[in-house]
Amino acid sequence: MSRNDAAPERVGLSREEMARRLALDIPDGAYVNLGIGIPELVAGFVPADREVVYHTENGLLGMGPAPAAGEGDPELINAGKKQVTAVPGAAFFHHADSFVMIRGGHLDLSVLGALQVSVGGDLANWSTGAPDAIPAVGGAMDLVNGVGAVYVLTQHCTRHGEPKLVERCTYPLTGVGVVNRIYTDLAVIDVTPEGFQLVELSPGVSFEYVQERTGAPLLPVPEPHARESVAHG
Amino acid sequence: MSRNDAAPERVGLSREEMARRLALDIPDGAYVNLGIGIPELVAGFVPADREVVYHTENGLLGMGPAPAAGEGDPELINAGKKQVTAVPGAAFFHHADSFVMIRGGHLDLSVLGALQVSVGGDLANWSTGAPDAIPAVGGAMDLVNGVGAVYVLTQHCTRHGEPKLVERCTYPLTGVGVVNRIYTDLAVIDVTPEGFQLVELSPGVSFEYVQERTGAPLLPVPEPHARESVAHG
Amino acid sequence: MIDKLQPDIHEAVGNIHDGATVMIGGFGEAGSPIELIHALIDHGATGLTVVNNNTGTGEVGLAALIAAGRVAKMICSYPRSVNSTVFPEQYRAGKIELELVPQGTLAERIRAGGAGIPAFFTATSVGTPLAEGKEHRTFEGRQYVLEHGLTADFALIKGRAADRYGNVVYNCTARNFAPIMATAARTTIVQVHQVVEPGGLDPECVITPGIFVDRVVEVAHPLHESELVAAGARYP
Amino acid sequence: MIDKLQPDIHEAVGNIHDGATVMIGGFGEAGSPIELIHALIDHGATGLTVVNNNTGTGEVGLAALIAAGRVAKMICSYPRSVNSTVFPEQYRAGKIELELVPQGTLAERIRAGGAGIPAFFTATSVGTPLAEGKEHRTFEGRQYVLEHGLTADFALIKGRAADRYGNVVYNCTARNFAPIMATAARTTIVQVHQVVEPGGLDPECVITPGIFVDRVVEVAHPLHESELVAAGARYP
Repeated sequence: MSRNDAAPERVGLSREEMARRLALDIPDGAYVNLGIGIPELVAGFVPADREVVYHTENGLLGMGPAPAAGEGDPELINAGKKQVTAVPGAAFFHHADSFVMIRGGHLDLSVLGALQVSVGGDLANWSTGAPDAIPAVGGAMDLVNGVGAVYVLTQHCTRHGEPKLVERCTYPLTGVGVVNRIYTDLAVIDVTPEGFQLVELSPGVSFEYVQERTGAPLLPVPEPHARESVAHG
Repeated sequence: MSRNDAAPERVGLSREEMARRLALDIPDGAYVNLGIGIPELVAGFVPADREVVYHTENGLLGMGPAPAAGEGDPELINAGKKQVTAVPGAAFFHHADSFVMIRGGHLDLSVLGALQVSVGGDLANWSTGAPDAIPAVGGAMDLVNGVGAVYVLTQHCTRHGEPKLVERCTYPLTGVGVVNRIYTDLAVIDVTPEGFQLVELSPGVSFEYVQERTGAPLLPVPEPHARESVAHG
Repeated sequence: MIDKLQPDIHEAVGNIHDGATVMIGGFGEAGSPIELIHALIDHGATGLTVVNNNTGTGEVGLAALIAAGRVAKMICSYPRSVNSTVFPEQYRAGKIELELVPQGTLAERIRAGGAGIPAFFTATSVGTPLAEGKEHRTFEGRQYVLEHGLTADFALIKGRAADRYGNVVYNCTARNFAPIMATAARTTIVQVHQVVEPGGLDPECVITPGIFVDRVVEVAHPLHESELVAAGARYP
Repeated sequence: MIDKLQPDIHEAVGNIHDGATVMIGGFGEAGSPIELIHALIDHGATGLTVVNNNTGTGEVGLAALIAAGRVAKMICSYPRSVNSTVFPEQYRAGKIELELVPQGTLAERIRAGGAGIPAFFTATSVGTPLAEGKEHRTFEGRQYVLEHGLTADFALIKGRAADRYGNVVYNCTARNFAPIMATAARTTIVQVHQVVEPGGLDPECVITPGIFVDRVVEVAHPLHESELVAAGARYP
């Protein structure tokens, strides 16, 4: 997990390391929905002594990993439309029942990607608002309003180096005041009433480095450093 | 079915004959909910060449007759809390799904008892409004507002000889303008925009006899008598 | 590891607090979690608001809970039936409050509570005393009333079998309100005839997925309310 | 006798009229009733409003229906995905209308439509562009928007097995929208891998009771959309 000093162009965590870092904070027994993209990687890094139940909004609780080659069923897929498996103790259900779990507040944790997160916890992750874009929202608006805790897992900056953590989202919103915590390649940051609260810096990353790449003030980790492993919901 | 002249105190149909008369009007393939009381008898009289699917709101579609003695399951009951059976092709479901069938207009016919039916099709069948009565409504208000057609099956008059078919219900209502047809011991009567439309007199019963016992004007059967066997919904 | 099995039925209901709202499954005796109710009587919580379609029969199960003076309010659709005397007596004596709800509206309010839906419109009860004081609105020429979602602190329900995740299947018409109550309560406690290993329930046939269940108690040979009532039994 | 089996798939969709609203089951290819959709293309009905979570892939199934110019409007939550080019092209060219609905709201609107509920409140989409112009209301300090039930003239869905009553069971995540669409459509047409005798489906495990189904077509070996797309297939 330590930064590779021989490759100075890579500061902070890799995608896999980001997923691993977030996975450490998922408590035993949690019911979790993992979004498409980097969040999908998280399941592979949850410590083996914890049992976590994965929900996929297209109708499965107890989702397991991808099937062995040639053993998949095109009708057993996840929300990203990739083939998956069902663990012993799984259950299938229809879409309205699936969103009862989401909207009704029964899931503990939703992990999602982001285009932007505001200092107030607003999330924008479904549209850049570009006039020729095909708008597509999926279940993100339901997840952020229904699930106990919303963790964002994202690169700290866009490909063009612009901050994704901002004072105010400029892209169309997915939800207002819904994000609890942000895991990036550079840091772990809580959304608090006081603003972006730094929880932890990635190895080899300085406070100033992260602040420079963050579009709003970052509150330093209070001393003595009391890292919380928050289990919401 | 003919009136027994040796017993002049009995005018019109018996309870069983009333149920049999209504059963004749249930078309092949209908989905039917039978209320508690005389309506429960109807299933026994549907002609053998018709297949009717019975719904009971406590979670069974494809309800069959009472079990043989000693073969019942206290957890397989109808809405009247009597033991029943499930026919091949039956399905069990929970209460919210059961009332999706009712409220969503999926059932063809609801057969209910009545305290009063008004000329406008209002039904009162759950409370006399007596101050010491325990109010109990069950599923009647859902049935009358949701099911395709509502047939009332009732004695024409109360035990005290008062008409149950009235200008205006004086008891608390179950639903407004919901009754399509009324089957009594004396007659079959449609609720129409013009008022109570006589469809058929029971054998040996005269128009005047029924009119005297009806609290609103009765429109005579039009000539030539074109009896409809209405299948609503 | 996830293990919702609770060997001690008294511990299973041990944190039900005075004044709690408790949904209790069952339509008549079918699905009534009679052993859980008796454990709740032993536990002693009082001032309860109970949601059930009925009010119990004889002096066992729900009727015994009411007879013990533990229920301040009933929310139900049909509070009287054959062999039901406890509730009527307390109601006439002004000792218990009643919120009468049409059966389908009751079911839908519970489902809404579990689904995060605070309110919905239904045509049921329009024009009747049960719609009085409620917001009315016309959609496409038809009148509807606004009804609110119903949630609870606890649900006590009965299933046929469950696994340690809390997945539950039911028996015939004993299913009735249990699956929706499991979704609407903060803490759902289920008694089942049989506990099975994970994988012992077909995932295509699980009716209540484990996410809605908190505690599972095995009661291999539950009592039958109608038999107890016929025998004149009384709890405790 | 009740017999909803329809041996001819073209007759099964033969009364779908121009301008009809058609709900089509499936989440991606899982549960997509591809043979029914192809029969609908053959049938020729046009000006359709289609409700589906997505907009199809390649040029088979739903994408082929859109490519054939038969769809005037899509109601969906996620109209783009890998291998989805037909809808985006028509949308950018202004040839097809889009009503974008959050996935859970779409599911709940369909369920409400089938349940006789004209409208309900949900927190989903509050504060976003998708809530603009919608009625807002606060319940217990939280904001919600009013959403309306969704019904259809027809539903085309896919199951694993069915009997002549129209009872249906599904396969894994192919279940998705099918059970609720079956409730929300005036006429529901289901294709299944296998028709079984009455009693061949466990009544405890029937997912869609026959009351919601009008026609059953057996398609023993349905095509797989992803395989067709990989092979570059195009319908017709």
